[in-house]
Amino acid sequence: MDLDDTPEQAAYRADVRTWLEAHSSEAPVLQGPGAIEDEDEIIAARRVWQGKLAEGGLAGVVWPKEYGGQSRGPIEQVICNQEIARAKVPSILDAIGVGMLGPTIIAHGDEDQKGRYLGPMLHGDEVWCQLFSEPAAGSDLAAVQTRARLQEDGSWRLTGQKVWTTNAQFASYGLLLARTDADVPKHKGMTMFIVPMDAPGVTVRGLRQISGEAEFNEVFFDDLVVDAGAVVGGVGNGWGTALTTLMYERVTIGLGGEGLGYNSTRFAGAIAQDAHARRDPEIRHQLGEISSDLLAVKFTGYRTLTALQKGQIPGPEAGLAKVTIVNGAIKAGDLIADVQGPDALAQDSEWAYMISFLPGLKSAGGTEEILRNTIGERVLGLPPEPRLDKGIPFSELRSKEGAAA
Amino acid sequence: MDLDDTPEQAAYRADVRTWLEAHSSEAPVLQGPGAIEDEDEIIAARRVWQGKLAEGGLAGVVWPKEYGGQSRGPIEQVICNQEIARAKVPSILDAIGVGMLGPTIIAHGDEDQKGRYLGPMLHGDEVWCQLFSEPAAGSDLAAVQTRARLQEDGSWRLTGQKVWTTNAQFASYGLLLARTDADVPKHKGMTMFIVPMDAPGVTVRGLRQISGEAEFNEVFFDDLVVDAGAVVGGVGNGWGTALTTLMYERVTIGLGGEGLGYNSTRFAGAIAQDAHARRDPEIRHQLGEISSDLLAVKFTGYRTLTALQKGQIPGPEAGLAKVTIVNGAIKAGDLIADVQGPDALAQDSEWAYMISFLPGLKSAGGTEEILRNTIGERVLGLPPEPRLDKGIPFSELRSKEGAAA
Amino acid sequence: MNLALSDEQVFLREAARGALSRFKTLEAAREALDGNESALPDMWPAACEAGWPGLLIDEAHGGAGLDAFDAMLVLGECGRVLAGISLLGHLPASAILNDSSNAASLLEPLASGERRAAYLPVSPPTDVDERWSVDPRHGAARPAAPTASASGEGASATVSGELAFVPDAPGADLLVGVAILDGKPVGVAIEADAQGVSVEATTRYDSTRSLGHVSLKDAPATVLDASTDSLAAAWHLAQSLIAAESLGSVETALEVSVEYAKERHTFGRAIGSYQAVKHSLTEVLRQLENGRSLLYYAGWARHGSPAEFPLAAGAARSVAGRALDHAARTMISVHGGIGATWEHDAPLYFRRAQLSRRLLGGTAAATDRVAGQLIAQADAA
Amino acid sequence: MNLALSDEQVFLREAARGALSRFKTLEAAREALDGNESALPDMWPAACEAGWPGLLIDEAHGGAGLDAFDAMLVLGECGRVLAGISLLGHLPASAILNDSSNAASLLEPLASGERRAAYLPVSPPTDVDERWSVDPRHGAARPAAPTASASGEGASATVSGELAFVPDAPGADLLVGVAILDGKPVGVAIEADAQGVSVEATTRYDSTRSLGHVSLKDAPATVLDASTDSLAAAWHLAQSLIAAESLGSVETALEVSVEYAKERHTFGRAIGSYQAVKHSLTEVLRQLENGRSLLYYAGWARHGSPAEFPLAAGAARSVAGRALDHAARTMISVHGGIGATWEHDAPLYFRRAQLSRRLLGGTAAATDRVAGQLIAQADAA
Repeated sequence: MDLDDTPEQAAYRADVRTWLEAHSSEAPVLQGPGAIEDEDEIIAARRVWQGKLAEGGLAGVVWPKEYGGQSRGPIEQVICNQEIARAKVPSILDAIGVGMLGPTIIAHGDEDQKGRYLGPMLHGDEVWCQLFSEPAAGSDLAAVQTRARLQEDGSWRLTGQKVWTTNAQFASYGLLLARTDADVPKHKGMTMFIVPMDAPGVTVRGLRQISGEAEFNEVFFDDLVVDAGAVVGGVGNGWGTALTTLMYERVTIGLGGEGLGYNSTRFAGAIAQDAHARRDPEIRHQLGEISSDLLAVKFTGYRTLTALQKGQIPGPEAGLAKVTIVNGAIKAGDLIADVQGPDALAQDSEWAYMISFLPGLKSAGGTEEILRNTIGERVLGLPPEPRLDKGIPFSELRSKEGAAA
Repeated sequence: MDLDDTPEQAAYRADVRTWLEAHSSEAPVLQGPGAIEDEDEIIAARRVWQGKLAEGGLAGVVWPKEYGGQSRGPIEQVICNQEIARAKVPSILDAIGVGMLGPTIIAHGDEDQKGRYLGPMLHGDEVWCQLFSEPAAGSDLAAVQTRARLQEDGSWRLTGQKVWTTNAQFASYGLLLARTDADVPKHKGMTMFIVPMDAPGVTVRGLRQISGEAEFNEVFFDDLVVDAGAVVGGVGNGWGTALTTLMYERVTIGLGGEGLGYNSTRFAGAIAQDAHARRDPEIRHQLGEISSDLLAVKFTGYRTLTALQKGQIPGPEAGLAKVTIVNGAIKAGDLIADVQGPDALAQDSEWAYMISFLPGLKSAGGTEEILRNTIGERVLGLPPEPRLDKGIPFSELRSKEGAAA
Repeated sequence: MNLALSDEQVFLREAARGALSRFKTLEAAREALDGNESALPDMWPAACEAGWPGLLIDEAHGGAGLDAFDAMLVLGECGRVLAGISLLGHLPASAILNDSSNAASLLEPLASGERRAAYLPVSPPTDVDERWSVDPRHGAARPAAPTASASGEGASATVSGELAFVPDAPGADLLVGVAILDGKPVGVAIEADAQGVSVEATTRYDSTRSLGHVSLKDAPATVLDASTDSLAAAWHLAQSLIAAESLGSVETALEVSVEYAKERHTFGRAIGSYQAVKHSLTEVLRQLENGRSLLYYAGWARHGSPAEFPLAAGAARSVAGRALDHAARTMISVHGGIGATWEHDAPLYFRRAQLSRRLLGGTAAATDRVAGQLIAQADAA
Repeated sequence: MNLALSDEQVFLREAARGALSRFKTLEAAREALDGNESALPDMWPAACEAGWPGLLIDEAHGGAGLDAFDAMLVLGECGRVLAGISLLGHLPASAILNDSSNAASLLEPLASGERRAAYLPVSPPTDVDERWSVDPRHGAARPAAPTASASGEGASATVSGELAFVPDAPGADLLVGVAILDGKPVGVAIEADAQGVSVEATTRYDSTRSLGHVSLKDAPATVLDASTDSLAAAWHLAQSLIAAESLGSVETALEVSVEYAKERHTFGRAIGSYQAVKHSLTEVLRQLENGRSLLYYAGWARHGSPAEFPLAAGAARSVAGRALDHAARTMISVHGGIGATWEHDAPLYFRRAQLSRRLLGGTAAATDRVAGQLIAQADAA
């Protein structure tokens, strides 16, 4: 048991650091003096920078070499992330594509798809977005209603609405879960598609959150036509393909606790600034509890990494880390604002932004309740809730719900 | 809105106080110097004292006059309780009989039953116990398995087990909920019986709790025979009869928050004794939260009383008071023991006793979860859980569960 | 004993609900957050029409001569719809003046609403802090109350001090609070347009709440003869009022959440049928009911048992503040992702909760006072 | 980076589980609560056979030369079955001696278990309390550490002071802790049978936990040359060990509760299918996993990053203590009424939780230390 690099890892770290030292002057400046301010320019600059990282081998570290990656392990991925953070340069723009959607295409896509899409994705030339959640299918992802209908010429016609879509406003492609057969039970009638985001019939609208900023988008599909080659993983296999994406999402969360900036060092720093509060037993008690929990998540991340390195796949319990992080950060926000008073809620306060952002994050990607169900059932082996929707064709289900409402 | 007595109430209070001043010397001494120690002697003395209270009109205040009561309202009942507490004399021994079971017999019993049982109950000559809960029917009371079988001669033969029975060890009678028909859905096949506790076939066994004391009993029925006159409220109507008892239980809880001794004055007194803790912001924060909640329950009791006085029946939301009291007292116990240290956990500590008692109280009379379900559904109008046992004959249900387990 | 609303109180509450329903307060709150503060309606005329400014002023001075509980009913209705009406500042100020025998001339225009007052919140001593203190502009330590110097003739003095985040101070005509004169607390009334007075208007997170940083530099003041108990009671009254207002917001949050939980389906069931949602909403109800009971306590205690008023008001605020925090977060989470979006009402209640818990000493100081009062009671027993 | 058990560690844990399974610890705990304390098995011989007394003692002195994490694995197994074994007292004492260059003669009999030591817990200073302090016998204020006076020759001194609720003190041969000599903390080793030493055996609520009130009146002591850091680390080691022990108890509480939740039916469904039960058990798992991660942190930090050891051990204890409180109450409530009866195992875990949270400074002091360490880190940054 130790936290230090093996000689091989140390060598890899040195390589990454050397590359970053040589190239960090080429990275776009996003904060402080000389920072780019225009949103479009930021995106453009980050695309270019991702391309450079990819050329240097610092993007897609765990991707197979044949698709432009390094065929390395998750620890090297983390080492790479750590060094990028240490060098104070931006990380890759399309973390969702490279971290979750690319691996899904590698696992389920056909050779044409891999050849066409993976390279531009890795280099930031084409950014991707994940089109799974819908207004009526948030926690219950298998309830998607976006409809894909097979046309006589073998193409598909897509109509529906997606929500909580990050990066949709500048994405070139999206991975979209649609219902292709409403007459079978809901998990069985879905198919995964690759959709172009700039085609007619696709409308992206920013979805403003509590803070007022549009951290997510709604995406509307109105008779978008895609050809048969857009299907990933086979017609009717959408649920299985989606599960792969979700597994990679958990890996990302499991390793990314610290990345969100919700850590004990930052929160304790805010309390330490107040001479009165830092000696108040009540404040210290809360700070101590919150910090202990967040520190735990950091080391849970290392445990996850150890498991990944050994080829084990993280189970749904990795999601518990998200519960700890989000609830810990919520408590920290309340604590810090209690100490600082209403000024912590000022428009330009980092704490006001965090306090506004967290309630949405708590619900994003399935509510805490659904997560606890899943873990209770899959990890602890507890019996499932009675499911009223099991084995019932999707089309009947919708009308049943309507009647019950 | 006020908290003071009306002139009529003040006159009643004066009457009660006068009676108590005249008779308090006859009350048994249960605490301090000269206290009776033998458990049997305590019970005997309290029976006699209950008889005197009944003669003085201080027991069964809300019972109709024709059954020995005073035909007065709930506020007078509370005034009477307050004066008894003020006089530092014991209250009635059989609060369960007089408070819950007697009113059930008054509501559902026939004239023979009322004539035979109510008088001795009120005077403490015959103490009663409530025989509803079973090992496999705690939260789900309608799942009782104690079986009453009709004999050819019209008598009933009872077999089964009850638990969490207070006072069973010295009770003369019990009100027992039994299954008389297992071939109908579970709420429909039950009947309420009056059973003699000293008859052959009845075994009472103390059920030791966390503290080691037997605060409750298990009662076993082994071919106990009762005649047709033992049925209260009609065969097959047991569930409806039981609901009446539960309603009176809620009334008792709604008015009795302070009676359990879990109040802010007591807990604050314990903290006030520690010169260090009483100035510690963390301790004060917790004390303040707990106390605010417990104070609220006190005034919720007055609101309930106002409603009762106006002829309104308290709904299940009165049970929320129990949730507040039990959880508040649990937190208070933890807080006080944190302040006092391990000595608070010594064998003879009042706090150790409270800490041991509360987990059982939390589950007694249906878990908090069931209570929250009931309130969510009946008060807020939220939809019920899917019920897998609805409309299914009780006998089939049992085998289904066995198969699922 | 009678802990129920009188017919008059039911009428007062219904009338308030009716009067407030004429304003689109939630839409205006959202617009104001987007920078259009002129969207916020001026509700003071409606308050005047309803007679609310004079609620706590004796009939002899043109008021309604009602008591704290009636004021709480009105504040509860304001809280239901997040009405930005200036009663939280005006009413405690009017109470101090009404308790003063030398403020008669000030009362009548306040009772009619012709002039508006704002209360300068000064917290009375506790068992662990013997000072009268004010909310800090920055940080957690509480500064001492403003100080007064007698300026010669009669009841006049000059007052100096800083008060941060004073509710409803911007635009008020009269500022009424507490200052320390020769080491003793006295009530002071200060014309807002007098020399040495400045009010810096500000908002924080909740656009419906008008706040002001009040700076007093040798500001001329009338020294009121209200008793020290009356000055302390104004603080506790303000605690009761913000408690009542918070519980009104909880009511709406619960109602809206329950409706959604009945209609919204997931995994083939209404989400309200799931224990996690059901129990969370039941918890909101539990806290709401506890808070309501304590409003009765505070309403009764102010005159029925003044020694208990600090305890009752502190407990009401403690429970109500926590109830609103929980209810606002529950409102968001029951609604799933959509509850955290700009166009939804849930974030408005969340913003209200976030700011309220940090005003007027904060929920935390109220909770601490409950402990302090009970410890003092234990010492006396 | 590798945060996983080595093969040797897996073997150590399995061997411990096997060795402890030979005792009926839960039955004995219940009997002892009923007054029959002789029912408690003497598990020390089994510990000696397994080599646990020497876990943290160098091989040169007859020990196993292992590290804190290995000791935590053994303590975790003890916690699973509530084994009343005296390692919580013995191991931190052995660690101080092992860090001293003038205690060689004392180490060998401790390593073999021929003699047993008990750690006299003295808490090192924090950012808000510069004293070394001990757990109070009564009340919340922490008394200062014992004091030592040099008694002339070499490394000997006399020590005076009171230490309350010292784990495993009764029957120990050697007491090892910290005393203040000329204003500075020094390690001291005191023979338990020496003049001026008295140990009053006591239990509180949890019959499996042997406690003693240690009174020192000019007791002759050897002054150890262990560094101040080593003396502080013994306290943090004790925190880590009780954390590990607590998490072992959480494991059992969770396993037993999950089994019951699968089997027990109500309203026609296994109770584990209800969200209230399922989410409560998932919460136990969440806290358990967090605690486990922090054991790795503490285990690594003791020698891998000593400056972080106070933080890591405090955090582990804070999370583990809360986890056990929650798990023990959940174990009772998932079992319904039967979980609160004498014959059930749940109350035994509940008793363990109740006492553990108040020993060795309590969970609260560990939590406070986490805050203090982080504040100090922030100051240094």
